[in-house]
Amino acid sequence: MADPSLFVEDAQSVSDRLQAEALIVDVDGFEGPLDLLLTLSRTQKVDLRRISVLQLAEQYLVFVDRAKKLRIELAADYLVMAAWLAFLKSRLLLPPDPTEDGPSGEELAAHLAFQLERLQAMRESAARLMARDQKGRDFFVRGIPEDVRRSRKIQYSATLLDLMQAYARIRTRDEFRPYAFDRHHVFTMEQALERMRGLIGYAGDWTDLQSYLPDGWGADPARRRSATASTFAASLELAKQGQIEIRQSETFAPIAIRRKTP
Amino acid sequence: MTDAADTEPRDAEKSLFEAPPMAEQERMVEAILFASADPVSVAEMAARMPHGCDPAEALVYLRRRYEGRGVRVVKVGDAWAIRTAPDLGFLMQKEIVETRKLSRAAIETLAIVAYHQPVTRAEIEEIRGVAVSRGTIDQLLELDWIRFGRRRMTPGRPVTFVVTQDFLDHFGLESARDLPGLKELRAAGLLDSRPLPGSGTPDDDSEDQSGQSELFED
Amino acid sequence: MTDAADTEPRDAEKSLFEAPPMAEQERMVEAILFASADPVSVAEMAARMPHGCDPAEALVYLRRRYEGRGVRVVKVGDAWAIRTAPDLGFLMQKEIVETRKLSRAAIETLAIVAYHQPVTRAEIEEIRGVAVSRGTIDQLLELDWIRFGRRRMTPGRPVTFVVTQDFLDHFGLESARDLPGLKELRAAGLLDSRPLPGSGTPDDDSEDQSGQSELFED
Repeated sequence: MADPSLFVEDAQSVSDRLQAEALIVDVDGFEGPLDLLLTLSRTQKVDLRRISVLQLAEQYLVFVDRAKKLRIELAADYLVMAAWLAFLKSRLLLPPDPTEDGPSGEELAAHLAFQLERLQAMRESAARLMARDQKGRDFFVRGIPEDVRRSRKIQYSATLLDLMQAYARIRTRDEFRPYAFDRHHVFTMEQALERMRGLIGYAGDWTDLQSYLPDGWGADPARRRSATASTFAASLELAKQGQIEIRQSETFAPIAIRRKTP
Repeated sequence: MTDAADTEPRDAEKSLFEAPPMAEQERMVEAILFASADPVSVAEMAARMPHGCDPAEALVYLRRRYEGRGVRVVKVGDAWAIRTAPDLGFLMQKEIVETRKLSRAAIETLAIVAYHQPVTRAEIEEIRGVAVSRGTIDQLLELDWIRFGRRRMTPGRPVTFVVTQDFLDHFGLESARDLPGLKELRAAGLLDSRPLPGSGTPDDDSEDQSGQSELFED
Repeated sequence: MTDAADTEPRDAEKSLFEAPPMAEQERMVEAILFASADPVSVAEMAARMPHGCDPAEALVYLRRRYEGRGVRVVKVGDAWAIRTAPDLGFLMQKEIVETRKLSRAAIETLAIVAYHQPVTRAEIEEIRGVAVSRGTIDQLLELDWIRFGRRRMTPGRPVTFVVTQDFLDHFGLESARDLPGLKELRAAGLLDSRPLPGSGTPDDDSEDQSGQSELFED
């Protein structure tokens, strides 16, 4: 593709010339300007830390120039790098202008050298990594793994009390629902008395008076107040009649009642 | 076969391709058995190991080495494999125990079955006042707390549900008849949430009461 | 369990909660590690072993026991695994799974993530000097060798990449600290993030410099 005669005047040595030629032929093989710069830097045959960035910039610019002459279309990033290196070159060659801001040519050059050294280091590290013993190639995992059975055990918790409460809930709902809908928010003492009479037969032990409130009267504050008052009044009436005993351990403590044993 | 015929070159070969020491062969067998996806026959081991190796002998040592360990070298047909020691099988199980509260629908359905058994689905729905989902029944069946009873001898011959022995065990009951307060509730014609008199021990009563007051709150 | 219950209640309790002897725990860890193709964390071992076991201690013994054998007990991140000894890889030709060949871009990107983690895509591109194609990152994510790390607290809150336990397992590394040549690279300043002079904000970079350097501090 490239005619070597074109480069004779520029080439510093046969090997350089051959390399430059190879570079142009392989331009698609480079992974961008930094990769190309790293390859060019090898011609200097020195430690990357001691590389001459000026020389490298010149090599790169020559490369781009040749590519143009050969009408090889370079990607935009190669041209951007060329422009930047031309700027760097001028900075490096001209004496520093004290009026000018920004980093010095040396600082920029040092940074480029750092970038090249870092890329080179990463490439070597990648190679060392891939050279390690690898799973499935050099060392192996268990060939017959045993499945760990993931038995998800769901325990449902339900107690006898849950069961009884559930049943009581169903039955009381049936019996007291009509009251909740038919009456207003007043639970009369007559109603309470009637209700208590039916129940105290079972109240053998101290029972919180609150538990005598009819179902459906506990949630709404107004209804609860009414039911509490009437139930309390009814319990007083029953105590007066000698049917029950009332107990309250201290002020505002729960009031408990139980059937009076004859 | 051919090398058995002429012994001379065999000796020469022997020195060139001397088999590795037995300890090394044992390592090789160990690695092969560990990594192979299937049990490996002695012939196959020999084919994979360097010339002159005796995997059968190496196996004897390896097998002995693993005696009493967490894994064992076992024979599978005419091949060999490494397997977990049978007494440690329980380690291959990761149990995730989740405790969940039984849904309200489930506990209510269960209560109805317990109190009214044998009971049909239609009857459960009548008592609860809402339809009983298939999932609820399935869950209780799966928990082994209810089971199918005899079919009711009514039109359609619906299946009935009864509670199981597991149910009784779980709730600490001798029989469903022992359900606290069932008899009393019936006798009083009052199936509501009062403390159930005379049911169980006095201790139970006090427990009931704490529960009962909760009933009014929800 | 049942025979323990027969003895004095205190003894029963003791035997129930007392951990098995260390030799037995070692067997258990051995069985668990043998059974799994993937590394198992100490926490998971503890969860599967009886109450009171100390798998970390058992591992010390087990690791020693397998020194020089055909298989080895290796540490992978905070988990453990049994792997064949690398010098015996030649026996396992049959088990080799042909893996997709990684592109040079993918290999370099992987190395950059490993050595510079957590690292953003922009940083990878800066180091390589070219754009990182979507496919490269995807391939490494798919292999489960890299994963997303925490977002960087810089403008745009870019995502970062870090290597995974699978990566460590694949390359036989105990931790990312054991990457070959890591200390030298760090000492040479080649893992620092240095912006182009006169560009970038120095504040961002101080954060960038965490990363692998963090690994040395904890």
